[in-house]
Amino acid sequence: MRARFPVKLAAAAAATALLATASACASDGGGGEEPEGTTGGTLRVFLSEPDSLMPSGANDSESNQVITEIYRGLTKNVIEGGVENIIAESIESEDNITWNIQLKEGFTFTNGEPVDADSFIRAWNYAAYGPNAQDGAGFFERIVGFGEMQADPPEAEELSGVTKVDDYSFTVELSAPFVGFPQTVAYQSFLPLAEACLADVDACNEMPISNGPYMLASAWEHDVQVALVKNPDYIGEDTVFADEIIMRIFESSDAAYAAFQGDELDVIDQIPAERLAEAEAQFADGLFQTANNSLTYLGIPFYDERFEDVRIRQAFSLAIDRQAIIDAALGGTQRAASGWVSPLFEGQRDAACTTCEYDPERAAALLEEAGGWEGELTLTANAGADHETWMQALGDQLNQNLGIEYTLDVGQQFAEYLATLENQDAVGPFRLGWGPDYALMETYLTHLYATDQSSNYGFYSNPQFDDLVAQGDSAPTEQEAIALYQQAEDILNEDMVTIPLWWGTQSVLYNPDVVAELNFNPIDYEDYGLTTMAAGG
Amino acid sequence: MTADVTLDVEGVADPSRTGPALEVTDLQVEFRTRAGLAHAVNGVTFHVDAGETLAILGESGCGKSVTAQAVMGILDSPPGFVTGGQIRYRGKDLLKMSEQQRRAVRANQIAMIFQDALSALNPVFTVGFQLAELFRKHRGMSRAEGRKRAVELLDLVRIPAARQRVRDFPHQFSGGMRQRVMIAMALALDPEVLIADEPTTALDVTVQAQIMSLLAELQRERQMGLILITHDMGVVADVADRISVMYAGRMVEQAPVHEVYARPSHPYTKALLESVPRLDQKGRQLSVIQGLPPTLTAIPPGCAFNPRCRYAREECRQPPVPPLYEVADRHASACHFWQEVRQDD
Amino acid sequence: MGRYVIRRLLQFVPTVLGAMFVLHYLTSVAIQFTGNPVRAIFGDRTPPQSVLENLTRRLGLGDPCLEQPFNPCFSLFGKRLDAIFLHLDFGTDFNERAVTDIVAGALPHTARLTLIAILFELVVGIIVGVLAGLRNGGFWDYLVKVSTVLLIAVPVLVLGLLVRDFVNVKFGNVLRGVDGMPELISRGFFAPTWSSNHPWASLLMPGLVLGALSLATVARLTRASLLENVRADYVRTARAKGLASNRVVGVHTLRNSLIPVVTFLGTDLGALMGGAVVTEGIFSVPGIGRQVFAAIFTGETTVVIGIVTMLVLVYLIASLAVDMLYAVLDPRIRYD
Amino acid sequence: MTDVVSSGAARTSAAGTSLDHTPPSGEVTGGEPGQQPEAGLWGDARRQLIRKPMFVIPTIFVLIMTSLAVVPFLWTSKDPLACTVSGGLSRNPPSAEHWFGTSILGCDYYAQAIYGARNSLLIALVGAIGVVLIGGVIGMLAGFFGGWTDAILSRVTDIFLGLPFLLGAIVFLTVLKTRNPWTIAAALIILGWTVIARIMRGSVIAAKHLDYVQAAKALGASRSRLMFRHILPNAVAPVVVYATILLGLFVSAEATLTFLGVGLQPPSVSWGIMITQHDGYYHEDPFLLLIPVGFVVGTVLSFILIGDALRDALDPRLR
Repeated sequence: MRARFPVKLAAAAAATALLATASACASDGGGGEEPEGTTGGTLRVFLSEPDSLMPSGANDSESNQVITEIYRGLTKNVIEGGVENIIAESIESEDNITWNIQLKEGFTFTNGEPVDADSFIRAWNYAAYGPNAQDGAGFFERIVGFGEMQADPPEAEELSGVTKVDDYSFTVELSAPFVGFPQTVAYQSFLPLAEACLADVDACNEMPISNGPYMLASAWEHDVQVALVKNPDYIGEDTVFADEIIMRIFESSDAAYAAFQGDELDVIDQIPAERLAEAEAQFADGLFQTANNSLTYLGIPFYDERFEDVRIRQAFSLAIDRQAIIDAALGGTQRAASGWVSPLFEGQRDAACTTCEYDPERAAALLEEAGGWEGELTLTANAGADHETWMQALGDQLNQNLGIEYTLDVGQQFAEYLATLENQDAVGPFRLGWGPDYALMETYLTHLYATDQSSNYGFYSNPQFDDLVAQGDSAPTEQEAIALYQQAEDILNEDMVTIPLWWGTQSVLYNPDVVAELNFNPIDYEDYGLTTMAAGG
Repeated sequence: MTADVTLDVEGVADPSRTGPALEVTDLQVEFRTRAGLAHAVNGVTFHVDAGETLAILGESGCGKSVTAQAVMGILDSPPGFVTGGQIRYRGKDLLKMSEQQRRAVRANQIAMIFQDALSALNPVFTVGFQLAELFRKHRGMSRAEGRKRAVELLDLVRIPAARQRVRDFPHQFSGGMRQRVMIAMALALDPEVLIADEPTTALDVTVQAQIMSLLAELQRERQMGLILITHDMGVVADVADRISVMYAGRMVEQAPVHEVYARPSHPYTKALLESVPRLDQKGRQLSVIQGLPPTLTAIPPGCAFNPRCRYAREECRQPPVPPLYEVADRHASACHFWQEVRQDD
Repeated sequence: MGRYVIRRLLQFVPTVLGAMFVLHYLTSVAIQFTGNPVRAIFGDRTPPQSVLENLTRRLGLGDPCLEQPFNPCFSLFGKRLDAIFLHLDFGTDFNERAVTDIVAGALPHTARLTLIAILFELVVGIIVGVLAGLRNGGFWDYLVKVSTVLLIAVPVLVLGLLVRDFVNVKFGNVLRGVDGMPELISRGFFAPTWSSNHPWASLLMPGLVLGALSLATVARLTRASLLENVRADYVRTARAKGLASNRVVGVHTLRNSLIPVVTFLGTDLGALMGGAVVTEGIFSVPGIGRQVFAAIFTGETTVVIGIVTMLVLVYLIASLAVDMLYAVLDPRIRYD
Repeated sequence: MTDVVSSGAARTSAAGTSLDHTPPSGEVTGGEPGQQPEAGLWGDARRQLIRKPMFVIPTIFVLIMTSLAVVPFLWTSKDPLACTVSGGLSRNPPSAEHWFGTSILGCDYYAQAIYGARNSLLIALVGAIGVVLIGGVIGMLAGFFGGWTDAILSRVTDIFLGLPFLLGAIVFLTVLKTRNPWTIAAALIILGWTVIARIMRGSVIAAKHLDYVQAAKALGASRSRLMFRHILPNAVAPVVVYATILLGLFVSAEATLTFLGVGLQPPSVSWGIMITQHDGYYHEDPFLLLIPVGFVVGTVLSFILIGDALRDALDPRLR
């Protein structure tokens, strides 16, 4: 299934305790603690069919899992949150508008081409150019000149905001200040591309000309597997462990789970919710659980006047027993949400939402204060992603606690569903999810709630919120920015802008005979290259 | 007839081919069906000698074909079961033999010709295959030898261009030719007794005569005992030596053929004869037999024919069933009032 | 015969075009009512308008008729026919992978799976059917009758899950724990899901599951037609010829009884290939079923039209082949 | 040369061999042939059927299932949709309170199974009726008129016969916005009518050549009279048999389509939804899967057995 909301979002530890035990930081090599486990060996992991192996050609988590291993960009997301420089020597800005990027020398593509300023500029121009219709084009919208490339016919073929200084440095000019630029460029759309790759994009998609620590052993076997081997020419300091990573492609996590049980996989990062309890019992010594960064929420159509009163929205939120739904219908795979930002992000606060605790009495009281609810309520979710069951449980609770009769509309496929939301045709609360693009809490705010933003499906608008986010974007330091973002989140709470339901958790099964330690970061999910191998495995 | 007569020489020379070849005594067959127990054959007794033709005459459903199948041992079982009597071939009771022994008798000693050659021949195999199969399975011949014998057999029954026609399928033959194939198949292993179950019923009148004369000729040459099962009085007159008339699973009259025509001694036989149009009695109205033959699950007590019989009296409606009275030399009738029947004309 | 085949082949033309149009129309109506399916590629993030439009056009869904409810989109259909028949261009999926490549990659798996299923249903189905037919009304007959009906009655998804989780995983794990067990068995025949290391062996179980439903039908057909033929006159003739009973059944009865079975197989071939969706899903076989299935939901019309049309063609060719085979099995039938 | 059997009903020689050793059980040939040939057939079939356990038991089962569908409130006083996940009511094992336990959403599973019968059977019934009507009419027209009508209708039949059933139904259902028993039945009808059309066409063509139909035609019977009085009654038996089996297959199809995400949707109640919502839990709580599967299997099994028994009873060759 392509292009669904990435359920397999990043994972790291929800609590610091988990973080400490469950992840090994391999990046800082020599100094400090040696990572447990050894290098070498073959790792067989679960994958769904990726959309594309062209970095800007896909934005699904499956593609990202492969691309993360075979490409390296300016920066890379790390376990602790935030990013570290890989090919970038430095990324600096005085004003958060003009960013100067200095590259390390010596990196090459698998065909021998150097990874230089041109390789980034050509990749970015290719990705941003409207007629190329790249899935990841939208990520360049902050860069000056993006708009001209989208006109029909296009007025420019290159991003005017990107300027080459010399072979190993270039500057980027943004259209508005943004403190999170270094985090943003860790995203796959910003990866460099070889000239030969753009000369034959189709071939490069099947057998990528990449620059990362791994490369494809043979061309992508669609629906079967992507086989990776170590790239002998990779000079980066980030150590990778397994000699070979076989990413076996399965149609469903259910089938993959069977394969794991039958020793055909060493790691499976998606366990069907229904099988989780069984898996926990059966594979206790090979189970890794952590929070991940997905947020599932119930959107509120602000254009529907029945929801005008904030007390109605709060009543709905209070009437939902999140934990009971998670336990019953979601196999305990989620964690009740109490805010709009994932717990793995710096600046997240556990009690950001003051009306997310289950409190049926208060819910009923608030509803009554607000004048009650009349008529039927329609709860909407997209089809084909198993949302029906928990939506039904949620409806049952609204019915029980608020006396509201509900119907479900769970028949629309995702495209149609999004069109419904974009056209303001939703007739009641709707399910949506969100996953972060880069390691800054802002990734949860602007797109979803700022006025006229593309993913603001509730059509919420509050100038105060917009202003606080903008202030944060231009703050001189990340810390100062986060303080402002937190104030923005408080506005969301006051307005009860959406009903946060739950944050994802990640359960990963691995074969302890093969794997010593798994490695996750909040954005790129399981980083299999950084997974250490059990001795003799 | 071709000169190549290896097939029949041994048969003719066989000195054992005298006396009764097949004797059936008190044969009883019943069908166990959902509708109840049907007594299809109730104590039938007859015999046939080598070189002799016995005609078994009766309406559809009187048990003639069942008798034939019982003799061959090819009754569909269930629902059909032989419940009593003996079937002796050359003195050996077939009913006491194992299935394997009986299989060896079939086609080798006793063969059968079926009424509808179209359905009796397997539609999906060539006639050559179906003929050769006999030689391959009973004589252990090779396919090529079998094929050669098949051609000879087709020649024997006077099918033109036999060499080509062995490769044809049954549906490619005309009705008469098909029946010739059927006869060839029955004669293949030179049996001593041949049972022909309504061999000409499905054929055109002109063809019927050809087939009957072919059959008669082959029978004479090979000194076979022929049991001709038919409902057709016309056929019988020409070829049969003796006649047995069957009604509701029993023999009601047995006699040499001329006797039957001259002095029928059972009302049923008499009625049958009267229903045949005769040139010498042109203009006379044909009589029909009133009523229907009895349902075999519910045969009337006493004489089974009594409901349709113009001679019937109280005695006929009571058990026991009338025995076969010896009415003349080699002539028997199962009617209490046979004398009356014989006199009445 | 030749003329008959040509006539039948000519009849394929309206049928294939008709099927293509039905698919074209259904998928067009789907887009007309549910909006541009390309939008879903971008997930929650709304893409720049130009990117969406360009991609939509490139994927062949830019025709304005796709925004007018119930418009049959004849011009688009014409373009599609033109591309397919004159340029052999079947279009691409949303990842711009050519449909021909998708089919080339997926069809061999489905073809193997179908072959295994057909062999299984033929061999076992006929044996079981004959057994039941000969023991008409007896214990075996009832056993076969009830078990085949049970196979039909149990939804394939339940059967598939049970076989996978209990036979392939649980029992397979036992085998995998045995020293010296050949990999072909432990990781081939009993592979938990399809494995590229054993592309044939690991299709065995999925093939059995897929064939189970039709196995039941084959067995029932064989039994019924054997019962019908066992009473046939020519079978009695065969017995009168003194043939052994296994020859009577095996040669004289069975050949005729297979005719309806062969007819069924023709229709079944298409059904198996198209019906493999569930089985392929459960055992993760990368066949065409799952390609079409995914494409239907994502609105990849070219994939749907391309692959389903191919399945229709397979069905038509199979039924023609069956009719020819029919003539071989039953010489009474002549086509001209 | 005359047939000695000159009185009574003439039996055709084609049937001779079988009639010869099968005692006639009740005369079926009397009266005016073609007027009501099936009255004897059906009457006979009924007498035969009520004595067969393989018919009687499944029929009773189907009747019970039908009563669940029609008057579910007689079977349970619980509301199948009164569910709550709070308070540990999810996935409770069977108990005195909840005979079949509770679903993952804490619904009474017994009530769900009872009320689920309605949607499952409704889909099967509407589907089967639709298939018989559409397939029957098209097959009848094609067979009766022949020529161009036949050529065109046969091509149309081919188109839909060639479309794989499951995939076709999925395509159709994704086009439809609403998913309810009627639309699902519609999908089954659109993909399912072809087989009935073929059966009907075949039977009509066969019946058209029967002697008594030819006779009726020669006597100047009108087209509609020929069709409805003479041909249809002869063609109806195989259709009835197949339709009965279809009823079963459609119950199963509902479950499969729902499983694939194009069938009914919660909060509707159906066996298919019960299976779909619980199929992953069968290792932990097998009853959650086995109960709805049991209902489906029992119903499908019953319809198929009834169909088999009907075929045996209605096919004179198998008597």
